Amino acid sequence: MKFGVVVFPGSNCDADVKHVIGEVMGQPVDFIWHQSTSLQGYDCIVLPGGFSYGDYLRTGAIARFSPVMQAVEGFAKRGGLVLGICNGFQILLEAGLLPGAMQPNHVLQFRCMETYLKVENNQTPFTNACAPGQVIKVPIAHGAGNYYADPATLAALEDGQQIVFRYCDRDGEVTPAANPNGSLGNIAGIINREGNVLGMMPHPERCAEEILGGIDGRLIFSSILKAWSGCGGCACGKSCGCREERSVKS
Amino acid sequence: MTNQEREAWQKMGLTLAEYRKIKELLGREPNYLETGMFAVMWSEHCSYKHSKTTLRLFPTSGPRVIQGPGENAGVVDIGDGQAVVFKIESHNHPSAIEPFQGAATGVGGIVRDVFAMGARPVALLNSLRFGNLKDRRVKYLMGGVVSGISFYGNCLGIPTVGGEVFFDESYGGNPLVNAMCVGIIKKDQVAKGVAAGVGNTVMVVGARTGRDGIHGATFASEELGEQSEDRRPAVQVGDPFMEKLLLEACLELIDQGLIVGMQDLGAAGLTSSSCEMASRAGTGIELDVSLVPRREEGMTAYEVMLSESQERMLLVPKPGSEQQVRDVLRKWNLEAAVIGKVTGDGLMRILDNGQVMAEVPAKALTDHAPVYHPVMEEPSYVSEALAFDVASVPVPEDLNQSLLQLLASPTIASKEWVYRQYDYKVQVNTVVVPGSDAAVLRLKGTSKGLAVTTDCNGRYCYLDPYTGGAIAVAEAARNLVCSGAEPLAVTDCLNFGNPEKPGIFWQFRRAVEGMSEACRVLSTPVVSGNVSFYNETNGEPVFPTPVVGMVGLLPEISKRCTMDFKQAGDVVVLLGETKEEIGGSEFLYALYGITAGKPPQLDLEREKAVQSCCLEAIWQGLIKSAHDLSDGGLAIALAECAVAGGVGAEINVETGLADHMFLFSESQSRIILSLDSASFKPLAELAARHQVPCQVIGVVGGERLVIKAQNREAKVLIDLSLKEMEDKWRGAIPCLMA
Amino acid sequence: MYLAKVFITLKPGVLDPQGSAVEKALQALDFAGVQEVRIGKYMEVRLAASDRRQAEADVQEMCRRLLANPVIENYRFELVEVSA
Amino acid sequence: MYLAKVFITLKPGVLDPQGSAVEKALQALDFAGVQEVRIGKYMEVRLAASDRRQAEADVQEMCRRLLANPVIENYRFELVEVSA
Ligand SMILES: Nc1ncnc2c1ncn2[C@@H]1O[C@H](COP(=O)(O)OP(=O)(O)O)[C@@H](O)[C@H]1O
Ligand SMILES: [Mg+2]
Repeated sequence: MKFGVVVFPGSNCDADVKHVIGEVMGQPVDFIWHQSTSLQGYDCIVLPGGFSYGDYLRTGAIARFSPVMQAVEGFAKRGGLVLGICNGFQILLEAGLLPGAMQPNHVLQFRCMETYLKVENNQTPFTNACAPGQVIKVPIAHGAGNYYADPATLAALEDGQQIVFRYCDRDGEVTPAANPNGSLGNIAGIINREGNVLGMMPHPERCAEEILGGIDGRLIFSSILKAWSGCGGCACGKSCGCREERSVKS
Repeated sequence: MTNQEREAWQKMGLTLAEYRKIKELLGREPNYLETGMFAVMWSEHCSYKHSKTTLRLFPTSGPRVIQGPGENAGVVDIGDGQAVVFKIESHNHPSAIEPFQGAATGVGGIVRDVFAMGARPVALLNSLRFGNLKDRRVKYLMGGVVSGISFYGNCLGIPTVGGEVFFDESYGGNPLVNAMCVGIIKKDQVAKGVAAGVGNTVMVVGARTGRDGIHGATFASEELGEQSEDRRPAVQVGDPFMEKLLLEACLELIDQGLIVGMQDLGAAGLTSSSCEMASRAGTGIELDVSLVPRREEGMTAYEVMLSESQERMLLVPKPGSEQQVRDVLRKWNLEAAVIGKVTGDGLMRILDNGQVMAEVPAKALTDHAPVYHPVMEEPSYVSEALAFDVASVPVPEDLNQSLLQLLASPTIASKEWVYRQYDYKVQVNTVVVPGSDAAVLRLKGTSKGLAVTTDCNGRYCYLDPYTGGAIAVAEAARNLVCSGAEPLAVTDCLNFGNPEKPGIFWQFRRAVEGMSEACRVLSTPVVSGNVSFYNETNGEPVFPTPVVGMVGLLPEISKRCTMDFKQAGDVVVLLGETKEEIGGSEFLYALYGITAGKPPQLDLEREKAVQSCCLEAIWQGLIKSAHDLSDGGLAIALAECAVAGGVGAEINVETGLADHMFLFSESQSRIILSLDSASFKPLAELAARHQVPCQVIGVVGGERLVIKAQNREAKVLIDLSLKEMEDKWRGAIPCLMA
Repeated sequence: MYLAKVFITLKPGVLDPQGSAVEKALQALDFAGVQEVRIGKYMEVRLAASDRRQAEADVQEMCRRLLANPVIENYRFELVEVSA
Repeated sequence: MYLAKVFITLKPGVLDPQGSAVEKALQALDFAGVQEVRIGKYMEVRLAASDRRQAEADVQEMCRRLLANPVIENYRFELVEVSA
């Protein structure tokens, strides 16, 4: 399975993601410069964390106009797997590949800390290695992770089981105290309706090695591998639990 | 001399003697621009004129030192073809005026120093000093400084992994903001700030030049009316995004081998970077200010040469590689402009559209700057403060209450409020995160690690600068040792008041003497540093604060150690001994508001022995946790080990000391260890070999910290639940900042 | 040459944590009369355009595409002609 | 009840990284006419005050003490009376 990690000006978790995919998961992985217009040959595209274009104006607002984003959109339309982490999630929102918007943390400060996530939907290509309702420990580091969507959008997300991760406490209780940024419904990660584009604020690449204090983040990457191999090279597919009606990669 | 000329050089901060010396060096009167260039280069900040002779006391060489002081940053060999590059720098005055931007640009400056050497920055630290947090302005300063560091460092993707925050009224109007950056480099790729190769071009890259930070208090002249003062912001605004692009581009240039020399533009902007590069190489530089990309219209040569606009670098590319340099910069959306060339005449020749505006020897600006030997005299407060009789302090009735009070004292309390605003995990190397004695980073692709810390107790330095300076070095080394690292080398940031006052210079000199001696004994040479004088508010100086930044090496990162108690049943051991040393302690300050008494003494040989013993024990795998004893003494250290580990301890010791002495004395050269009881015998043997006192003082376990002492009678001094202690310790700063 | 003064405001109903913080801070500073604070952005865009109509169309488009996020923000602008 | 519309802008000459980034982004989006973008804040403060004079004095004071950072920012405001 071949991964591509997009490098925007100001990305700063690009090398971290590449390290985990390449060195920890042992998969082929390339950097993809933001000026690229083709994603031919890749099976999964990761938009990494950082401060693309300084996150000036709004997080992700300028990056979404990078030439590569058109290619990412096309790639997603064809059913390719897209994972947006932190700034990558913010870019996906600005690009309209995921619904909603990100606001500054309600505490009005950057937050770097461990969080617990409840896996609300393990029937996705990004979480199929998790047990239903599993609680995983994944760190966050962001100044704007306060997810917002209007009530109709939120209802649709709920209905479609598109809310994949919520911040919770150690025991899996989704409480206001466990919410680090004011995010609506403690939302930490969502997936598109088609089930192939996931955005999450926490950083799975920061907890994929024992020496860094945890390996729960590996679950995200091993899910992707499982989804891919489970359907014979196709990123959709029944065995990975994503929706059947999804368009097949062309 | 006309009045107007006198006005110019005087307002620029030169003395009459200095002005005369300039005339002598040039053999003529300097013109306006030349005077400005001399004024900034001969300023304290750039010339170190009051500190130079004293700084020579530092030991600066060692078997691992590749580059000592004199370059943008120090370089130390860590084996396997790699080196670590580091430096610390102050941004105190800008932060006092505009805390957010002042601190942010402080981070920007030190990061540029490190990547100017060709190193990839892998860690940031910050050493901060503020006044009393109950003061509105102090709160505002701390909030601004921390968010400025967070804003800039997080955006760059360099983890901020450590530092310290210390509070005392003396820093009220003049906070200290010292930022340290650590980078990694291949040994054979070290870049230098040299303008070598006559005929080579000189390029400026990165941000455009604006009227930022041209010394606000300089002067008015014919060319600069009141209106232009208006247009001239003294506060620089940082652009971390630009810096991130510049960082990536510069490292790419070095990697491709396109560079002869490279230097950041910091204080005194283009003037200092160009003449320092020329001076180091023994060359000259001719540059035309009209070729420098501007952000604003109508800038004079003077303004371009003195602007302190951030995020700029000066490059001397290899001959013929200008286009490749441009291509790399274009890839990163950055501008690059050829502004001049290296000459063989040793002169700085500044042109404006071809017309010569200034022509002075580069070395006149650098090497020939004045050197002063200020008068020093022990200030009168010292003998009085040292004579303070600590026995006159009443023994607290409720020691539990005292411990809780100390845990809530901002200097001791958890700094989580600060570091949770810093991204300390980016780059996925942070193995020991902020909160322990030192942060530990892995070196990917090896089994090694680096440990980093900054330390200084300004109160000790105020009372006894020699001992305080030595303790700063010893404590930094001890912190590294407790994490399992061998201390390698030092970078220092010397924050003092006005050196022209004999009392201040005495503090400075004594502190450097003490630090030098400690560096010698502990084999940690000084490889870089920075001096910040004139830290005063209304004539009142800050505590003398010689901050020590230190880097250590873990040959096997798997043998790292942290401070938290690990397991019930482990024995708790104290290395070193507790003496009646409560003078200058946090106990006296936090509970009684007293800053007096003789601070703890330091026996460097003992210190070295304790550290060697501890490090050997860690490397032999005997130790489960290690924590050095500092502010607040034994009781605080035990509370920290327990809270961090989420497990209590029962301590039971025989002692001849008074209760509060035993608990809160800040005697140096002490470390608390926890270990499996089976490991005690080999540890004791090690300790005996090093002639270090080593005593089992208790057992890990339970959910309380209980400290019993047996002197004349057995009594319980401390009995507190972990929760009570943790709430105080964790809640103090958030509560004060709310 | 035109100067567009662009106002970006949060849509009604969207929480404004920064505004609330400033509101509380003002009240704590004894500005007891303060009832509500909402914080938005104010931008000044200088642009060349063949005529006012063109300038207006351009700014409209800029707001729509980049300057405002329609999920949470509204925008409006004023246009004045200025000397180059 | 009064509504103060407060404009906080960077002083002339103070670097505006955010404005420059937006400027470049607009140019890249083919708004070739864009010459300069400066970004500030726009705040709406609703406050009760005995009369207009008082309201004005209050807002002035708020700007000075909290809303603007006098080291790098300028402020101005407009005041309109609104129903409570
Ligand atoms: N206290 C000190 N100890 C050791 N070296 C110092 C000290 N202060 C300054 N230096 C060295 O002097 C040189 C000039 O320092 P500085 O002007 O702060 O550097 P820069 O111009 O890179 O900001 C540097 O190489 C620095 O490491
Ligand atoms: Mg430098």
